Amino acid sequence: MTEVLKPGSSEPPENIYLPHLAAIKEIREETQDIKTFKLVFQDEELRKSFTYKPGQFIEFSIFGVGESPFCLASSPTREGYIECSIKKMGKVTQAIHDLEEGDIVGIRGPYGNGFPVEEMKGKNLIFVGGGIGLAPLRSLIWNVIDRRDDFKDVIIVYGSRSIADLVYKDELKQWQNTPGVKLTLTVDPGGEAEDWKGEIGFVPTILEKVNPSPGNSLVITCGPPIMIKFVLVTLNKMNFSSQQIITTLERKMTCGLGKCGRCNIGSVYVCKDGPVFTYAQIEQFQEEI
Amino acid sequence: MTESREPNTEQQEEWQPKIIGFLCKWCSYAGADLAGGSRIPYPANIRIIRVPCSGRVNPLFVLKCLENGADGVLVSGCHPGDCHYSEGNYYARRKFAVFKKLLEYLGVDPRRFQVSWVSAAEGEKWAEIVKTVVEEVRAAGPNKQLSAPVDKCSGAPVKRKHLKND
Amino acid sequence: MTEKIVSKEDLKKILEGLMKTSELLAPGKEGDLVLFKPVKNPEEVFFAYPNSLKPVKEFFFPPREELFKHEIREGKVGLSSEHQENRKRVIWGVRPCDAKSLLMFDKMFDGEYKDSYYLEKRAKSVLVGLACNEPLDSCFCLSLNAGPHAKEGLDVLITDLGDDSYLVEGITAKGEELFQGCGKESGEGERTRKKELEEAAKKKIRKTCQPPPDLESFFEDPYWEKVSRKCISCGVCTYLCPTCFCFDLSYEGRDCIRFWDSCSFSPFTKMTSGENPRREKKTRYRQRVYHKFSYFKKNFGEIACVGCGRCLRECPVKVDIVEIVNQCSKDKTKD
Amino acid sequence: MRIGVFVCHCGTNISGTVDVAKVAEVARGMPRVKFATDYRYMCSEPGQNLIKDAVKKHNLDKIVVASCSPSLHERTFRKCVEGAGLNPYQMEMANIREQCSWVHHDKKEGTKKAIDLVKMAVAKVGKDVPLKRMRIPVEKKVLVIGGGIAGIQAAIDVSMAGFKVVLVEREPSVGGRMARFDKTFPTLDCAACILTPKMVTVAQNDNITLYTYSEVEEVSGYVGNFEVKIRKRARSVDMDKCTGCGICYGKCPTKVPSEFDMGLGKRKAIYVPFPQAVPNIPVIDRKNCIYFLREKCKICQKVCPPGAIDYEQEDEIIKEKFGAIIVATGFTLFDHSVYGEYGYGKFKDVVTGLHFERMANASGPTGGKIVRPSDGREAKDVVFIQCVGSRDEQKGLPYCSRLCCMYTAKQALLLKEHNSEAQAYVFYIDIRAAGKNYEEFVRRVQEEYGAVYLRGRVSRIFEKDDMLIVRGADTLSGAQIEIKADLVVLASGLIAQPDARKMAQMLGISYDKNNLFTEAHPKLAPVETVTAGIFLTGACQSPKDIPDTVATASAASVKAIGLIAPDELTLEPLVAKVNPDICSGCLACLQVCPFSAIEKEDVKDRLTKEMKIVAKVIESVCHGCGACSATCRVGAIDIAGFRDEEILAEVEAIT
Amino acid sequence: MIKRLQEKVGKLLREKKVALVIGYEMAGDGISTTPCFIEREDEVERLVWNEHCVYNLSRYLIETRELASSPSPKIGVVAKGCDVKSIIGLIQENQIKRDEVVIIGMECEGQFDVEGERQFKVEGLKLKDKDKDKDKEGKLLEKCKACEVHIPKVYDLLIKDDRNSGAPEPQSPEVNAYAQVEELEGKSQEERWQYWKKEFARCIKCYACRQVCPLCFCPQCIADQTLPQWISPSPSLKGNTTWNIVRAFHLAGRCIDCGECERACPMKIPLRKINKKLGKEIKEMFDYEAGLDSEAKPPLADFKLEDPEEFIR
Repeated sequence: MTEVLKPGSSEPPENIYLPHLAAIKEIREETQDIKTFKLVFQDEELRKSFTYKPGQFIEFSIFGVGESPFCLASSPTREGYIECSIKKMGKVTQAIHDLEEGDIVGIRGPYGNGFPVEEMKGKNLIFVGGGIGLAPLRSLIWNVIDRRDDFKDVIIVYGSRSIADLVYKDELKQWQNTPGVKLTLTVDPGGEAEDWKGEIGFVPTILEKVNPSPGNSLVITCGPPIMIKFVLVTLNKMNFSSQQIITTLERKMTCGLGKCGRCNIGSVYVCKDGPVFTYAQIEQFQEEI
Repeated sequence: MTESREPNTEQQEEWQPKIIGFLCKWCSYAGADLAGGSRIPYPANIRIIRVPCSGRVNPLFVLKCLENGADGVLVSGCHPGDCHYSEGNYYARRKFAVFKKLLEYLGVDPRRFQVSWVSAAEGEKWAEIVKTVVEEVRAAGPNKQLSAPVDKCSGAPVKRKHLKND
Repeated sequence: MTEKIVSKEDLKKILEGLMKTSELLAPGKEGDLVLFKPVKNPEEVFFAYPNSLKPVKEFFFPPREELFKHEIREGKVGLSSEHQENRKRVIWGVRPCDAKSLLMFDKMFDGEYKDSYYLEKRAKSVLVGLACNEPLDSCFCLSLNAGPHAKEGLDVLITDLGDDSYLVEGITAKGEELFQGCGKESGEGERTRKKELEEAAKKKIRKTCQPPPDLESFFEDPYWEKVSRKCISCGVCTYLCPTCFCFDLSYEGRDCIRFWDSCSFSPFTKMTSGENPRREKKTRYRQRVYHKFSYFKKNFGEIACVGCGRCLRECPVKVDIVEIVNQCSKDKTKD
Repeated sequence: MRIGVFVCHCGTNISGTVDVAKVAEVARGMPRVKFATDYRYMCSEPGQNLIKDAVKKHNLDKIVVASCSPSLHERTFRKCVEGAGLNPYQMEMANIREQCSWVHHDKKEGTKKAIDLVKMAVAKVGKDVPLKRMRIPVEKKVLVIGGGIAGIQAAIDVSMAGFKVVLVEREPSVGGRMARFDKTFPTLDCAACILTPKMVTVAQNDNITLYTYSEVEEVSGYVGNFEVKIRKRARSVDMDKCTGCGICYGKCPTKVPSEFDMGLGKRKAIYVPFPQAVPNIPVIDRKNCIYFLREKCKICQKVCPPGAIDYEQEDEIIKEKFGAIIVATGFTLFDHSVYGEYGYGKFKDVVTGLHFERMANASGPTGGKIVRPSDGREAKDVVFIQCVGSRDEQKGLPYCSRLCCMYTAKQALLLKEHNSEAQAYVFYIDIRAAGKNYEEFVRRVQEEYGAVYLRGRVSRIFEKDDMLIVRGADTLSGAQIEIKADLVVLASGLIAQPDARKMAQMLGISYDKNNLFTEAHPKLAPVETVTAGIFLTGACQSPKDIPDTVATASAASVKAIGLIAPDELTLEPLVAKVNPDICSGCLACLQVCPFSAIEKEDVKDRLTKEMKIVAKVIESVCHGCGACSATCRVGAIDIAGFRDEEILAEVEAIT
Repeated sequence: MIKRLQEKVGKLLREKKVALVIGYEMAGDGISTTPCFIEREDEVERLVWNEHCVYNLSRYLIETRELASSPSPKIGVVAKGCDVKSIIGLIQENQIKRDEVVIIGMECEGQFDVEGERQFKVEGLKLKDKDKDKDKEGKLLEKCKACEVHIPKVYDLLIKDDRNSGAPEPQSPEVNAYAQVEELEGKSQEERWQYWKKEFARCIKCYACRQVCPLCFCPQCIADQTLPQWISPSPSLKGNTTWNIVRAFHLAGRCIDCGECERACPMKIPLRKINKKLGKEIKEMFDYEAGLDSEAKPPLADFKLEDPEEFIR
């Protein structure tokens, strides 16, 4: 017969739903509808102890409005703050966009598995991003650049609808100037301007043009589902195996704890077991992604 | 973000009915302006929300007011035939006729939801209506019906513990 | 483990005593409905019910629960959370199927992330079971490792022996404590009587749930489209299910609350972008079936169903999940 | 989001009752408010500059002005914030004067309320989204439907302003009812004398295109951009070739009753309705023409010198775009055959006022003689009966036709002028002579022309010895009266054209229960309709005499000119917007829209990719009243500037 | 009757007049029925008709809309007189087209309350002889007692009751359809509030009332919207009351009184009593009844100059 579980009797256990308070230190406007928020925890202890992996996410809480999950766009190698890039879409994101520097928000996390950074060591890394999908990649890219010696060649293919829709414009330049990093930018046809020096065309097409080699490489891709779909086709053509392709999945992740029951794909909970999966894992899923 | 109320020093004061008015901008709002321009005093319990037409007022607005704790709601528009949009108030009249019957049937005090026609020339009438509505809502007392606090699952007493505070 | 015989009078006295020392919840009638509610008068405790309309999960995982409050003043934020008083809570008259379901809840709410709200309530509660002598046509607990007299998850089990006497079987110390100092030793006759009742009850359960072993391979079958057709996507089955635990979080004014949600609802998985991986009804229905009979089993080692039959009884359009699960294996062999 | 709050003292108008400094101070603590101040006169130039400076200095993006009623200064402050580089629709006013300081005397109470009002405005402005005024191109052309005096006047007025006009008339000639009249009250000018020059102007003005014998068949589009289909019916006469010599109808063997002469005279199968017709080009009445009936005759073709007769001609459909439409479709007469007491329309010598006009007209069928249609004998004793159909809710019309009193008086006068032996008797209920010189005219008719006015109703008319016996009561003397009359003239009421309802539905304008077209506002918009860009003139809206008709024609013209004069229409952006993702397609909104600004649209659902019906707002037609929004159960339709979210934010701010 | 129903449906399918027929089949308990979807002629034997065919199947018409536009265009639906009213409502509000539906009208003498079994043992309620059994009146659903549409007003095929062949249409008994409403109207305002408060407190927000309602077809219910949040999603007395008011109001002038909401409610909230009240008021005030005319303007999207306004100051 089973005994009833006993929680710690004197102190109530940690409240997993209670967010940590964080102040907005800086807001950068990336595009018309994307802003990057730099957040610093109110609690000094936490500021030091908060660690995370690229690819993990947090639950961002606007008190009285709601809570939404966002991937961490900053690199754990840069300590003392975290960053999220947020696109204005619905109720919560709209409220986030209305925030000002100095405002206090709630943060729960980090949640999810994150990218397998250790496994990436000693490998060529190919980043393929579209639109706001660059945010989780950015976390990893800085991580890689900050520990440049641990990794081999880095290729980044990033595209958006138009020049105005490219995020992290200043950082793109920095990456470009980093040795061993090859950055290719592209915009959809019609999204260019006269002085545009990058490519024109959809990301999968440009990826094919860049033509990275599959040998000792990993591809990390993130972007709109339609882009991912065609990127996979292209990679397949270039003989990348599905184990070599890593992506992040999007689901409605309300609790982030694997409890609320909605982000599962089969028996896998995207918030807990993901959001990072290799394409080989995804192929095993029965539900369509 | 939900801002907390100002320190509740007023709590000791006598309860004052809180009334929200939805006024069409062509007739009733202008009527209220006229009352102002004519310096006709009326009780300060009403807060006016300006809408294009009484036909704009979704009955759910009324419900939201009452749910949020307003003690009374007044919707006011142009007299029949005077609507700036020619028909808006007729639709409003039907909606509110039904909605009022519904609230009454559910046992909501009918004094809490009132409708009036006030033209741009009826400053006096506006002031009179506010007076009457305020008095009626005062008589009805604080709205404890639709705004009743949520019920707890079990009646166990609670103690509050502050966890985080800056 | 002790066994006792107590009389109806004894029970009443025990209830009276519990009312004073604990928060006592027991089934009572509300119109035609049988619902658990706080006991104000032992007379109101209702014994002759097949099962309550709602399972007891609501006392551990309330339909609506305030998690914390926030307060903003001059740009500063304060958070506070309420904790219920650690007063003992006795839930009286829990059917064995419902008790078993709580063990599944334990798995969900414990683990890597411990849900203090649930666990606290769980720790302070004592479950007094009432054995099922008259199971319903729609009950099918036997096929799911449970039974009308099963003790799993309970602290104590009472069996109505039919002659105004009850057999009380202590299961945990917490349970036995409640009946300390009352009743008398049970005799062989009474134990036999109880066995007979149990066997008789088991015989009455004719419905069985036999999920096919190859449920996984059924996932893409057009079967799901067909069987989900009449489902109206309401939340009745999930809300009344003792093993369904899906929830949503939201702010209501200054409160952050958690409340029941249902995988039957289309907005359940709808993202802000409008994308919805389970927009089609068939995918939602399939999720419910697979979660219970496949995913939960995969993750926690057992089927997330206790056979209480509420979903069959209360479904507004009589969708029969048992039939659907059983049939899907037959269909497979047929094709 | 950075909100600025500006609290106005309005001299002491506000600050007398409201502690404005306190209001500003509390405002500073409201969510997202980054700046708040108070000033003596916010609407003054220094006040406005204060706002502009603060916007710059504090990087504000949304503004709340707490001052007077928005009815007074909303425009001022919108302009001010626009000048500061902000979107003018992200400014909200808190009315702390009319709604607060002027009506409450207690300063504490006033201040508290003012704070609440500011709180509401701050909450609303927080939800405001930037809006853009809409600009739509305008077709610089006006369609006038109906070529009576109303349409003629309107066409002339618009053309005089230099704009193109198309005038559509369904009869073969313009002129309408007025062309049938003899003289006009109260001045007794000859109708033809004052109308004919206008008709000629219409025909000769380069800016006016005249389509007679034509009808408007379809109207689509919206203000500034109406698309109209006009059916130009086959005249069977080539208008370019015809010289108007008139030989054709001189030789035509077929005679039928003349509509223009109310059947009192005859016309040919090929005809011009009256000598002064414009255009003076005949038309073949195919229903009566021997050629069209039996494929014989062809006399007109044979005699026509320029060879203009074209039997093969077909109806022509003309499609044109217009910026505005003036509706001048006029009226028709009430059919008195419902009245048994007047002989159900069976007595030949009981005629309407319009028959009388034709007889009195020197160029009319009787050559100006007032005769009895039954035997052609000159009428001596004539009874006029007023209010035939008018003001009779049972059998007739609820309203007063307004001009019958006057034309009856005029006809009584004309009778005497045509035949000094004659005697006019007028049965009336009230005399309504409320125009300039009208009352004097009626009196003159009685006093100088000896018309006998009898107050009362006629109870029966019957024939006796080839005379009509009119039996009635004089309610003033109480006496029963019987008059032996040669002729009875009924002052029939004016009613809507038989196809008025169809016309209104085609145009998307509203009409009342009498099928008269409804003006947008009875006082403030008497010639506008609820449909933007469509205007009314003349009796299609309500019975009008000639002066009133001409006045409304000019009024409608000015409205139309004002609309099409600019190259683009600038429309307030405060209009409805549909979210097609959640619209259920029930189209209740379409049914409540007073302006027909909502149409049904078939779209592919963004997510399910299935076809579905949704509502669509024609923004340039929408007035932003919000009836649709309040009717929509899904909340799929919202009004910019008064969105649900904005209104609820105001509610939440104070509850 | 069942035989003829099956034959007619079989014929419709055989002749490809319909792609699908929505009807009733026996449920697993052997007493109640459950909705079924027949696509092949050989499945028609599943179709049944008895006194437990309470479901309003027109609810499924919207979901099958997609099918209706495919080549074999029509959907057949077995419909009682009351169900036909909601079909009319759906046509009126552009949800379906009349020519896409084949209405298989059933003559219906009223439906029984099978739900009486709930909570307690299934016993006693067996399908009794079709003959008039004594306690029929007692088991008749409340809504059926004042039924005026034993024979549907609109149909493509009509299946008449065998027993009544040739007999005149059954007369509605003299029942006051509004008796329950009037009883509540007679109570004091406070009593009414206490009554509803208790009822609404039980609501668990399962939305069965909405999901089962044939006229709740909004693609995204207002209760599921967050911008703005009209109705709090969690079950609390406040949110429950709001939800129930909104639900009732959104059905004002549209509810055809099939009573499905109340039947589906697991917590047995007397929802029909609210809908009925609004139906009564709308009939009295605007002389309108829902579900009679698919061309009519819905009463809340319409007005008359002389509409009542005594309540307006």
